[in-house]
Amino acid sequence: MNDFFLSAAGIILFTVAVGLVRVLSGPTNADRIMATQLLGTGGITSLLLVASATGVRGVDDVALGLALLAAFAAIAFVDNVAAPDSDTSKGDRTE
Amino acid sequence: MSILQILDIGLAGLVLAVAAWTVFARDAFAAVVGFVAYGLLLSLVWVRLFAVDVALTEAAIGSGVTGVLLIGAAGRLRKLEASGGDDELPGASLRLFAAALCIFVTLVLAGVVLSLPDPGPTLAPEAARHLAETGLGNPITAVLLSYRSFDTMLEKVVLVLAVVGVWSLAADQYWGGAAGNPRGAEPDGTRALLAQVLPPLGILIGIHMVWVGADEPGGAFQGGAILAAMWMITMMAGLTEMPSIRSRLLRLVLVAGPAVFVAVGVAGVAFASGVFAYPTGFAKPLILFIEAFMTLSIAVTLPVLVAGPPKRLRQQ
Amino acid sequence: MTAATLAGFIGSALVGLGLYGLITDPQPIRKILGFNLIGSGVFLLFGIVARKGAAAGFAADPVPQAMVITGIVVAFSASALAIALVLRLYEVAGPVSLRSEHTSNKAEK
Amino acid sequence: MNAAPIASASTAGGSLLWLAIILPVVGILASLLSGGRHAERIALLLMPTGFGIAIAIAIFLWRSGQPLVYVIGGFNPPLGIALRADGFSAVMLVTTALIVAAAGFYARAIFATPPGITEARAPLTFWILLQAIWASLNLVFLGGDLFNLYVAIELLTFAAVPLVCLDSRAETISAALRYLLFALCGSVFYLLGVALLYGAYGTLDIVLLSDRVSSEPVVWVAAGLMTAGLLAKTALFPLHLWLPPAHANAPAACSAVLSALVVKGSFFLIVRLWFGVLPNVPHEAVSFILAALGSAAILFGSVLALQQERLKLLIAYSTVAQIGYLFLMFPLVQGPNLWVAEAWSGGIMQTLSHAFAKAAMFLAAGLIAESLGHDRIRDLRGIGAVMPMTLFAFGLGGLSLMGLPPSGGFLAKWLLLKASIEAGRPIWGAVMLSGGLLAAGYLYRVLAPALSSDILHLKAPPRRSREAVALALALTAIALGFAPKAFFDFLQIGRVAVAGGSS
Repeated sequence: MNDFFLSAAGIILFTVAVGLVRVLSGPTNADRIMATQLLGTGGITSLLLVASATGVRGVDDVALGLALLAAFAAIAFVDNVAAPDSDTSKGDRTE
Repeated sequence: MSILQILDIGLAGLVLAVAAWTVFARDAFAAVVGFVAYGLLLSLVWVRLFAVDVALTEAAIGSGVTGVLLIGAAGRLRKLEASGGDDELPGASLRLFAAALCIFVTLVLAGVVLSLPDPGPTLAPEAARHLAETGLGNPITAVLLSYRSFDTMLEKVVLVLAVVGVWSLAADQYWGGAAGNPRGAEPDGTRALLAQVLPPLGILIGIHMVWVGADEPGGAFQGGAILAAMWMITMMAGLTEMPSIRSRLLRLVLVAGPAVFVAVGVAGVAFASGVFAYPTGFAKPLILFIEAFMTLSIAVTLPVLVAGPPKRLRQQ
Repeated sequence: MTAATLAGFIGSALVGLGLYGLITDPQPIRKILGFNLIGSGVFLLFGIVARKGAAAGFAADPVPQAMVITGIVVAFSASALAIALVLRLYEVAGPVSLRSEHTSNKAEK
Repeated sequence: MNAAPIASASTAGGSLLWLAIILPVVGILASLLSGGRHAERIALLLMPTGFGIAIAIAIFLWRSGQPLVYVIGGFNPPLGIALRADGFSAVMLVTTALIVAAAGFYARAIFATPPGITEARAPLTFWILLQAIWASLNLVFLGGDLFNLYVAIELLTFAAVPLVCLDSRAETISAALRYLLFALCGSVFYLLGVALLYGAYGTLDIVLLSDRVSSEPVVWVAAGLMTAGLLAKTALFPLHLWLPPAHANAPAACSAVLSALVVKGSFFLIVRLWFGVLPNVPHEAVSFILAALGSAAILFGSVLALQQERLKLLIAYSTVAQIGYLFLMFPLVQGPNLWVAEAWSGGIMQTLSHAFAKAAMFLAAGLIAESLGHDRIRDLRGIGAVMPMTLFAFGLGGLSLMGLPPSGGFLAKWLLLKASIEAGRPIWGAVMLSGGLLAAGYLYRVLAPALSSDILHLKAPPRRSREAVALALALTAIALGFAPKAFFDFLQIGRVAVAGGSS
């Protein structure tokens, strides 16, 4: 059973890696941020699989945390790229 | 070679590849995105080292909050530097010299690390021996909040100093104002929706992490960081705003963690065997008490640090 | 090869990679990234030290793990302060003076 | 006097050690919470108390002749953390309390919250971070655990860097950024060494480690990384690039603290590392390298100081040079030789006298810059006639830097010179003498025009009380030259005998 979990984790990680190569290279930043989302979901899956195969306790919380934080990073990204006029700092450039 | 080993080697290759990407990527923003991915992968490595508490911290702070800090900075820098063209690399000879130096450092380190005794010297038995005194089940929480609580308290002071340092970079006219961008009603519904759905869930998970941290992996840092992330999401969606840096409540929350820590620590002189000692039988409740305030302080300090110095006057 | 040995290699390589970025990259934000890479490499070395110290029923020595948690928080604070400085420098001087900062960096190194 | 240090039992007066750290920490938290003018009041109120604690530590140490120890939380090292004070720690604690208080008193005129405003940026930052520098230095001097000391040097970085750019000019922000990057890089390499030492020996307690370490590759790599990291923070040549712009452009009160104390914090840790953690590891080659770098720093820093146009930059480059002297003690404090105690005392004496002299000179330079609106050296003609007290303070500080008697600087260099001759290594003595000549040269460049009879008009005369602060510091640097023998015995308390060939 463990070998099955580990193989599954390995395959997922591999697909994530292949995806990563494709998306990290762009062309746009939206592509790149998708890479981290892909990694977020893939990472969580392989994390849970590896943890249950190697008998590490308390990993469910890491998975939960990762899931939340991947969404968080995506929102932060959208916040920065999608709102180009949100920069209020220009005002104090002159002082 | 077992499947696990293949998996480990694959993971190692992936971590190094993404790390190399953050160093060599042409575009700063792309490098930052790579860094976020790198942080996620690193937490997998930590799980493989059976360090789940660290994996949680790395995911939450090392990758999550630091990633958002860097994404924000890279985004703003890109907007500010319209012209660009200033990212020319130094000369080839310097790069060659740097590369040689770095390879040398890596090889020496790897050699030394491999020569370290295995099984190595450890304080695990010592930590286990005193665990009963603390009433805790998680030895890492015991190290952080009992055996070496002095370090942890001082590290909270580092956070406070970082806030003072970041605020000190405000323009004088905005002192007393607030950081962050004022937003009206959000036209973009996705963010608002996420900001309504995620935080209740996140707050639950954050508090859960602090609570179980006494016995299972988790604790004030990890839980606090999740709470911080949730607050930042609601700010990004325009549902909440950064308070004024002169807000008494904000400052109270910022110093509450270290202040309660110091107070309980000094009270140890009167009620226990010395400073930062806990009275027999009261260790666990006192530790949870300190952790509650620490979580609160962390949940507020991290967003304050990410938000940066005040940039506008709030009520005028 | 155990996971700990492998992590030792990764950690050492990360220190080297980060140092390279820190030395050669002219952009301050990339230098901050480099610093973070070195930091996480160092933390990984703590991690393998912890793993080699597995004893008393713990899969890893808790003391170095606690130190890494402290270190991660300190590294974050450092990044926050550094980023605030970089952004402030841009606001006050614009990218022009940062470029001269680069050239002066280059001249000195 | 080479008493074996006690590993792990709190001694009488041990409680003073944690008090010396917690007191300014409470000040930091209370200052941020209450804000505005309260920050200044809290800082100034705590300073006499902190000075009293430092003196009390020195008295306890003097009475017992043994290091003071306090075990925090009752958990003995290696699991827990111990604080320890030896002779070197105690004099550094007192020096820090005095200079921080002097800088605070001097800065009241600049960093007062303006009337009509409840809180202003620069004053609040200054008063909080001044206390933070004080807290972290006390921790540096007392910490007995290498990881605890890592937290200490990080605290010191966070306290020091924002003080450089309080005036928000592009120049100072860029200097602060460079300072921060150097300092962070330094700490991370220090931490790397800490990881290796823990991996090899399972403890980070200085006394326990000193028993366990032996001369093996992991120790050399760890010590090399830690030393390199700390050297970057101490700004020893060739890692000094960040120092002149940071120290010269900061407000004078901050420059004084940064130059007099903050760079000494990491120097203190280098001494702790080699003479506290690794006394049983022979390190003659390392000592030679450190002293050679120190010599290069003396010559290079002095020559650059000679070329500066601005007074504060000149003083900053003089710091680069004076840091070099500190490292000349390393090859002389080796083995069970007779001159070791002299070299040790000389090194500490140089640390102290430079601290007082340099603080006095930066404060004096600050007054000159405020009164004239600039600090261009060639336009200082006649300043001696209009600001005699300030110039006198500057000159007395310079006297100590040159190593002329009677001054602490003279005594320091005399002791080191004597040790270098007795050790049969006059080369280090020769470097010291030429450094003294160069110092005389760059100070002459300032003093000669300053004492000319030209008429100079001040924008505003300096406040007497602030001139008095600078003068008091300069006089302390001179007074150190009259230190009695008992003082040198005190410096030896807790010094660990260093192994190694007698050569």
